[in-house]
Amino acid sequence: MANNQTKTSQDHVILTSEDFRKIGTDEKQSEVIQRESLSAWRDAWQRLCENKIAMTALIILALIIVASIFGPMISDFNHYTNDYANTNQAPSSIHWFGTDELGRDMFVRTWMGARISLTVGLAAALIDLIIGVIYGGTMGFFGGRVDEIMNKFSEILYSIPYLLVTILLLVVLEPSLGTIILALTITGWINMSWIVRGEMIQLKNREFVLASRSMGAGNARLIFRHLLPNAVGPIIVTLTLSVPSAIFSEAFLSFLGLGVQAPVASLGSMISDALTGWMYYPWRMLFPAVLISLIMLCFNIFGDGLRDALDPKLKK
Amino acid sequence: MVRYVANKFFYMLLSLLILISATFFLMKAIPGDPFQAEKKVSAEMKARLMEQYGLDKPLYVQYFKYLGDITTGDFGISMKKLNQDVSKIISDTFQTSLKLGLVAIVIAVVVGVLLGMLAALYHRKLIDNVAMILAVLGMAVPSFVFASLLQYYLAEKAGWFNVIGFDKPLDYVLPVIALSAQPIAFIARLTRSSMLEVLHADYIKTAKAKGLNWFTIMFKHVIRNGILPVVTYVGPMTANIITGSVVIEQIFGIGGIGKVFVESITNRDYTLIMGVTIFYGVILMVARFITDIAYVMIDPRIKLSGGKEG
Amino acid sequence: MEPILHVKDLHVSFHVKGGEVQAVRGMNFEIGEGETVAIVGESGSGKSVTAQTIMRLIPSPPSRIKQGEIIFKGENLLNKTNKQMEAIRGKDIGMIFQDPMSSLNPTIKVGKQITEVMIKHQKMSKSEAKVQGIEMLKLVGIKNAEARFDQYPHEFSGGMRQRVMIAIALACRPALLIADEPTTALDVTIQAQILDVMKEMQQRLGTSIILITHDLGVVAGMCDKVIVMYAGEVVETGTVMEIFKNPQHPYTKGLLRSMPRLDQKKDEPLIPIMGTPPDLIKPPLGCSFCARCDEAMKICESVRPDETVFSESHMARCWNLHPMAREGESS
Amino acid sequence: ACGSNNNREGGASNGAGKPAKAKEQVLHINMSAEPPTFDPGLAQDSQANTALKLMYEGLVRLDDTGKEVPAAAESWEISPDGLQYIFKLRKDAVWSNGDPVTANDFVFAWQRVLDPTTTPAPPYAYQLGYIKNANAYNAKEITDFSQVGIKATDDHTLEVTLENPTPYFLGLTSFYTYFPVHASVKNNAAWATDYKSMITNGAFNLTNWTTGQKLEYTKNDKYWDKDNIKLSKIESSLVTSGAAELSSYKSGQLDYAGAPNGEIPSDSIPTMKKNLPNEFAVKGIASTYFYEFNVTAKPFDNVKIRKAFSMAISRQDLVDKVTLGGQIPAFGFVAPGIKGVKDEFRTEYKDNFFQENYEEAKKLLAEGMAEEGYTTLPEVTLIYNSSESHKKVALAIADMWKNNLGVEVKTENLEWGVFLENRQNLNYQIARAGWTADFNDPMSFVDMWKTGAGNNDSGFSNAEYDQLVKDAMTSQDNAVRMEKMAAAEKILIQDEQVLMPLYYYTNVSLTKGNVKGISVNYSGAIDFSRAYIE
Amino acid sequence: MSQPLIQVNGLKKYFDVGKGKILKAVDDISFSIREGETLGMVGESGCGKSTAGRTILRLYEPTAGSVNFGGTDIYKLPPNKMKAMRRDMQMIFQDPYASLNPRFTVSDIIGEAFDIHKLTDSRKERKMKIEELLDMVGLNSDHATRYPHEFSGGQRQRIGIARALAVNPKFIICDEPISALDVSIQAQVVNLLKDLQDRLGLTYLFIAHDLSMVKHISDRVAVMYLGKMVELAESDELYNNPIHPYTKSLLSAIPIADPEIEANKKRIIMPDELDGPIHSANGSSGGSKFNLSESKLVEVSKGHWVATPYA
Ligand SMILES: Nc1ncnc2c1ncn2[C@@H]1O[C@H](COP(=O)(O)OP(=O)(O)OP(=O)(O)O)[C@@H](O)[C@H]1O
Ligand SMILES: Nc1ncnc2c1ncn2[C@@H]1O[C@H](COP(=O)(O)OP(=O)(O)OP(=O)(O)O)[C@@H](O)[C@H]1O
Ligand SMILES: [Mg+2]
Ligand SMILES: [Mg+2]
Repeated sequence: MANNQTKTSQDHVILTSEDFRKIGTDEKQSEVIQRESLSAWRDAWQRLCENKIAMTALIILALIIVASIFGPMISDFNHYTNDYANTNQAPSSIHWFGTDELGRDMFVRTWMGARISLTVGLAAALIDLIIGVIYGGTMGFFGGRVDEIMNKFSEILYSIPYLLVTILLLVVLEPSLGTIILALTITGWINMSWIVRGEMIQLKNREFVLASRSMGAGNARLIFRHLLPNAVGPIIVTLTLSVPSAIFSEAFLSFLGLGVQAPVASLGSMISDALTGWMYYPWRMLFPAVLISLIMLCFNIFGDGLRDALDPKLKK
Repeated sequence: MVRYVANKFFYMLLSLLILISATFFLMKAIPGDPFQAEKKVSAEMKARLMEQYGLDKPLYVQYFKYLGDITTGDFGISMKKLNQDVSKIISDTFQTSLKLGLVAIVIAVVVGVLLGMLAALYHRKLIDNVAMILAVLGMAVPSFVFASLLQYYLAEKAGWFNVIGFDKPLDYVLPVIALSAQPIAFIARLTRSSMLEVLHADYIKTAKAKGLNWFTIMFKHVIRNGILPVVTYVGPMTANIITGSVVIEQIFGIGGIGKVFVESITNRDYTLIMGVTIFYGVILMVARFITDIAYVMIDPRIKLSGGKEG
Repeated sequence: MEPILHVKDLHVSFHVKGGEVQAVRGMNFEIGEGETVAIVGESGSGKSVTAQTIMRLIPSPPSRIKQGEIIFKGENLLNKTNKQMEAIRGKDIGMIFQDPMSSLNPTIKVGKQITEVMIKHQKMSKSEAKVQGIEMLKLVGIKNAEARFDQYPHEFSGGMRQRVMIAIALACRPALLIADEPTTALDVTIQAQILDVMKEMQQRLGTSIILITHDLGVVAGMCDKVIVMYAGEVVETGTVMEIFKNPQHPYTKGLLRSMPRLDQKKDEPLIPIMGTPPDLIKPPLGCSFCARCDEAMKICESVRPDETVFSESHMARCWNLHPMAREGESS
Repeated sequence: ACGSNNNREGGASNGAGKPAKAKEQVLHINMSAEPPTFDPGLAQDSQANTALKLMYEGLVRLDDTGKEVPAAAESWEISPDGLQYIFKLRKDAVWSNGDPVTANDFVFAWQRVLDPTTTPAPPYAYQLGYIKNANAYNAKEITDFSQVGIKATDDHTLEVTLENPTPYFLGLTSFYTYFPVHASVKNNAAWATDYKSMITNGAFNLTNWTTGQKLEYTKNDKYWDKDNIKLSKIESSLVTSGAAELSSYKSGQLDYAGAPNGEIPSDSIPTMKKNLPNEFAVKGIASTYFYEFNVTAKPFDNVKIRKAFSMAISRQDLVDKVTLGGQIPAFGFVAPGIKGVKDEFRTEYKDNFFQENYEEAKKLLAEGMAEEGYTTLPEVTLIYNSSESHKKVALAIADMWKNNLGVEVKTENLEWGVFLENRQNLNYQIARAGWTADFNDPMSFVDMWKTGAGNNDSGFSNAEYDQLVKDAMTSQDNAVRMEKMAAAEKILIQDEQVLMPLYYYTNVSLTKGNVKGISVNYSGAIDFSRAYIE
Repeated sequence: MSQPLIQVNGLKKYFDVGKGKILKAVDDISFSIREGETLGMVGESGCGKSTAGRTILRLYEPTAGSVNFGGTDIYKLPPNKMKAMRRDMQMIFQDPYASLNPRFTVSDIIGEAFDIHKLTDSRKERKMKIEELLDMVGLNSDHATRYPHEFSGGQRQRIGIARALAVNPKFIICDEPISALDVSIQAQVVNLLKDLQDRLGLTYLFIAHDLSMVKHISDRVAVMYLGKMVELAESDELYNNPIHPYTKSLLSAIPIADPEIEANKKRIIMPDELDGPIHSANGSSGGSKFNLSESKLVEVSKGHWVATPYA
């Protein structure tokens, strides 16, 4: 060992014996925590915040929601009073978005429409959520025969052309916002239930669930404390994406004349009202169409951003 | 395989039965009947019509009679389009819908997949951004708005296309664009994300380590694996496009099955409603079935019985 | 003897949120013809990054090769175009990855995955390649190779898949094989078989092998030379004998100590290395092992240790090997 | 995404510059849907009317002044008591398969309509009800067809005996239910579902039919009057959307757009009127748009409240600002265009049954409420069937009620079938309705409000009214008939206000400048057969 | 020697894998573990080690057999008694990443047992006990409010151990607690486990495929192959005198970190097992020449049991 040599390539400062003093373990931190303390939620939130596009979408959505609540209030007009002296007016300082064929103020109507569309979207998504989580959770958690039968049932239901059932249902039932939401959710929840089921199946055999079970935890505890909180990411993502699809479906039903009752209007029904005359009165289509597209856009972008933020694969 | 098909077939029949029953009773629950009009038909006349069409019988009798009839392939005759065979109306109009639908699907898949692949390849570059902005816009604009815009600007104003009609190849252009815009957007996004996933898979690294060139990797190794989610989406989408183009059909004056369906409900044309419903259901199920088969063909790990192994 | 591969002062970083991960920080090593060299080291120490950098497979972005040279058969791979690299990959350098389950394309028949590389590099016809491919499968010990040739990866067990990977990597008889933890995912018995196959193939084809692993047992059975990596640096290199019988760096020593020997008494406790490796976003100024080292000295915290050379093949980087450290000991 | 102002003009003028092509003599029209049937005996809607007018020819034809002119019958005699008609059929008329058109073909067709065993039952059998014993035969009260007043005395003589003298009977024979049908169809129930198996006797043959897509009529070279038929072909698209129809008219794809088979969206009417003054036409037709009250339901069982509602709106505003199609405010029920004694009924008997007066309306409402003992008016819902134009009207009227009467009325749109069901079952308070004359006589309007009449959906029942209608029906003196019917209308509107008339419909249409010869009759029915392109 | 704490008799666990096929993951194994003893269990991946462990703890319902723990057959216990019984038997899991709920803090994870069994009366006591446990496994109380992802693998595995210890169990099944860890970290955990055993008198079933580690920690070692137990002996006896061909091949395959030994080692190859284990429905191995399903353990020398026909 005598002939070993240390290459001193660097001509660094002269070494002193002090440099070679042993340091005890107490001078070093032995157990370093590797990451900053962040709960999974805060972590996801932070990542979401870093996603500028998604945040922009979220902010725009928030603005739209606020505007749809307060927009109609700041105007001197309401959404149902006709004004025959001022039909089909172009946007002006009085009517910011112009007026429609009955002289109603488009600004107020557009925001009211957004309110209805958003209500439909959010309510439908919420109902999807509730039914989907209960149904899918049951399927996934209990597995076996229960799963087989319930899953088959949902598959059968899913193979029924949704448009058809919706239209028939809307004709049978008294037309109202509630009916429309009901019609939209009649098959809408299936997708959610499948997502939840998939998550449940994946999670229920994860070792932390087994660990809790080995601790003596009951089903309720497993489901509500362990499984659902961990499945919440995909659930929320599905939720954010089912909002725009419900809004779209409602618009589509409006086009077929099965939308909400006049004089209330959703964005979809305003657009289909404007469809015959938009070449002459472009503003009547422009504002609702832009708004509905914006809502779609934002929900989709935000949903994607959320998915990225919640995706454990992207975690380092 | 035989077992699988048999099993699948059984469930298809079951689904159909449920579909038929649900539609039948739902339809009968709707107020009104096929013989009402603004100018009312006299009571005796109506009674006579009801009798002639068997509508005076108790509901369950009608129901079982209907079931019996369709098992012999008899969908009955339309109650509003007098004396016309339901199956003929469906087959006539479906041909139109199918032509339009197939073109739209092919376009949607080809354009969507290419767009998605481009975006994945040029991840986070300009092409990616442009493709995704297009895709997101495609998803955000309601198809009837898009269709009206196309119709006005390209047909009425520019005069490049016919406003309505569906005879010449050129007549396909606008409806196909309007119909495929959303699927293109969805497929592009799906393709992109699944391609990105595949591009990061270990076996792509292996392929690169073999010295394969970009093209081979993309078209031999990536596409096949990346296309699966697209296939999943294309199945139901096919059915929806073929059957659900009501809006586009209305706007472009195309005599497809969607238009017939909406009309049949308005007219309370019971036999036609049922016929179209069953037809829709079958189309949807067949599309699913084809999707399943496509799955197996694309991914050898998937067995027809369902799950993935290995 | 002219080394077949010479890696000189390689630095590779990743740009991630929050900074630059300096994954490889000044790698130096060379491999002679027919040699088997092991790269061992803790998880995250930069073994895979090094291997993939040699193949130029490291995704960029986020990675960046900051400096260094990779001389393969006298040419610097870092100066090659993508096209030129394509001609080298698979033909001159083969690679096997850690996870046999995910390294084969699940939708392509095994046979095709083997012949593909031969068709590409050796301009074989399909039928020629098939004959060759079946030959390769037999060579790596797959029975019933003709039938197996037309099966999909999922119909193979893990061990068999890894054999297929070896067949692919060796299909064009490359001069260099890089095996990145080829057996980590496998059982001991299957691991032993795979290693046997690799040894055998090496003897037949005279391939040089870089074997990446963190299992010192594997190294002992397979390799001629060992490179010990820690936190993106080479802390010790030497022949197998030198490393196992005469380890110099505290990390190498710790690693050997923490493994139970079969002849070890049951009551005799293992000696673990406490703590965790440093964060490579802000690598320590001095010795990267300092924080976990029992023999750390003041200087270790601030100045990067130099190489101490013990023999032509044996080198270690540790301040304790510095003459002055031994002086301090004696004083 | 949307056009600016110059787009509008651009779009409009674009269409104006493209006239129809004269050389080819092909007319392009649109029908919002294909006729549910091409069987004259089973037909019952306006699409069929247009199609069948091209394909068939009845005993007489209405010219563009509405006068009956010889068609399949070359002449006719009417007995002095007005009960017997003898039609002489022309000898050169043939079916499209070459067979001559004979009196038996008419007998066959009419018997087929009246035969209670015909399947499906012809819903318009009542249109033949003026003929002696026709209704009885149809209702199975008699089974011997020879007792019905229809007889072919020889191949070219048709004798028809009526139940009552019916001055408008001659005109009725131009209606499709009276068209002849070739006897060979007896054995083929589906004969009218395929253009290849249709045997017709009109100016045009249906030569192509793509379901839901296109209809094509080609000039019938065997038609006896073919020299007066100038068009070689009529092509009809089948587009439901009014916007698309207008758009394709403007782009030159259609030569005619709008009523009665299509629609010009009301939003575009002002622009069309301005930009295409020579092509745009508004024609009043014998059709009334009204809201009917359910006189059995609260609060409209009180006539004062009904009157108040009717008086509290501005019909002029409605047509000027909302419907925009040049409609005529209606204060009566019988529409203009209907013949009276010498002139139009509506000129002889003015529709001044009430006046709009908001103050008066409020007063009446208060009185009505007092009579009924209401402190607040029960909630009122107006139902209408889903449609863009009905919605606009409903919202406008509801708004007027709110402003002029202080009453909040809920509007509810119902899908067509549901709407009819509700209305016909008296399950409503106020409902939208419309009525178009079946024949050119006020009877077509007053008849429907008889007690228990099929189309009387209001629950209205008035003995005096019924008697007046009965008297008018049996009278031979046209002046007396008119008198009675006018008196009945007065009860209906002025005294009882069973319905509140809104306006008389107009047909709004666009016709390319060089397309001539399209005739529209009093009820808005259109006849393209004599059209031509200059 | 003391009484067996746990006695496993004829334990079977079959999985219904659909299409009428049954997978015999654990097929009739019997053994007992004395109090304070460590029984090692080795075998290749998929041979049923984890399944056996989980079934013993009744995390899976057994297909057949009994597990006697301290005199009671736990498979016969009603749910409420079973819950109480769970306090005596615990498990440490293979994967330190998957076995901790990512949404729970460390104190939630460890404290869950307290909540389920209502072991603590106050928040303060709960906090104190958690800190005690953390200290026991070499973590400190600062760590209690943190989330699992903030820890390194070794630290996580210690959290897992603390969780298992929370209920004061007598018996712990360690299901490959170290195989996911870095070599340099493995020793930390093994030492901790041994230390705890000494201090708390724990009994272990130690599952692993790393034979050198198993030998190091175990008193006796059981070898499993395709759901069966093929050999069971004192660890030294097993390593020095393996009888069953599978055991032999397994032992010869262990890479030893000594180039001299490795250079001279001869691998013993299992007859026809080259293609790896193929599970078929009847539980017999795909290519094996011996009929597993009928083999029985026979005691060849004192405490050394080997499966027929090799016994
Ligand atoms: N794509 C990447 N982006 C960011 N950092 C990366 C990336 N790939 C590797 N790294 C970092 O580079 C360092 C070295 O990683 P490498 O994969 O070479 O480790 P390794 O020695 O192969 O470990 P193992 O034994 O776990 O495979 C690690 O700190 C890792 O976090
Ligand atoms: N829930 C389950 N359903 C069906 N099969 C299962 C289930 N759990 C395990 N198996 C199967 O049982 C067999 C034994 O699995 P087990 O996990 O016990 O093996 P192991 O010895 O622990 O393997 P490893 O060393 O890989 O952890 C395997 O073939 C596995 O696929
Ligand atoms: Mg690695
Ligand atoms: Mg296991």
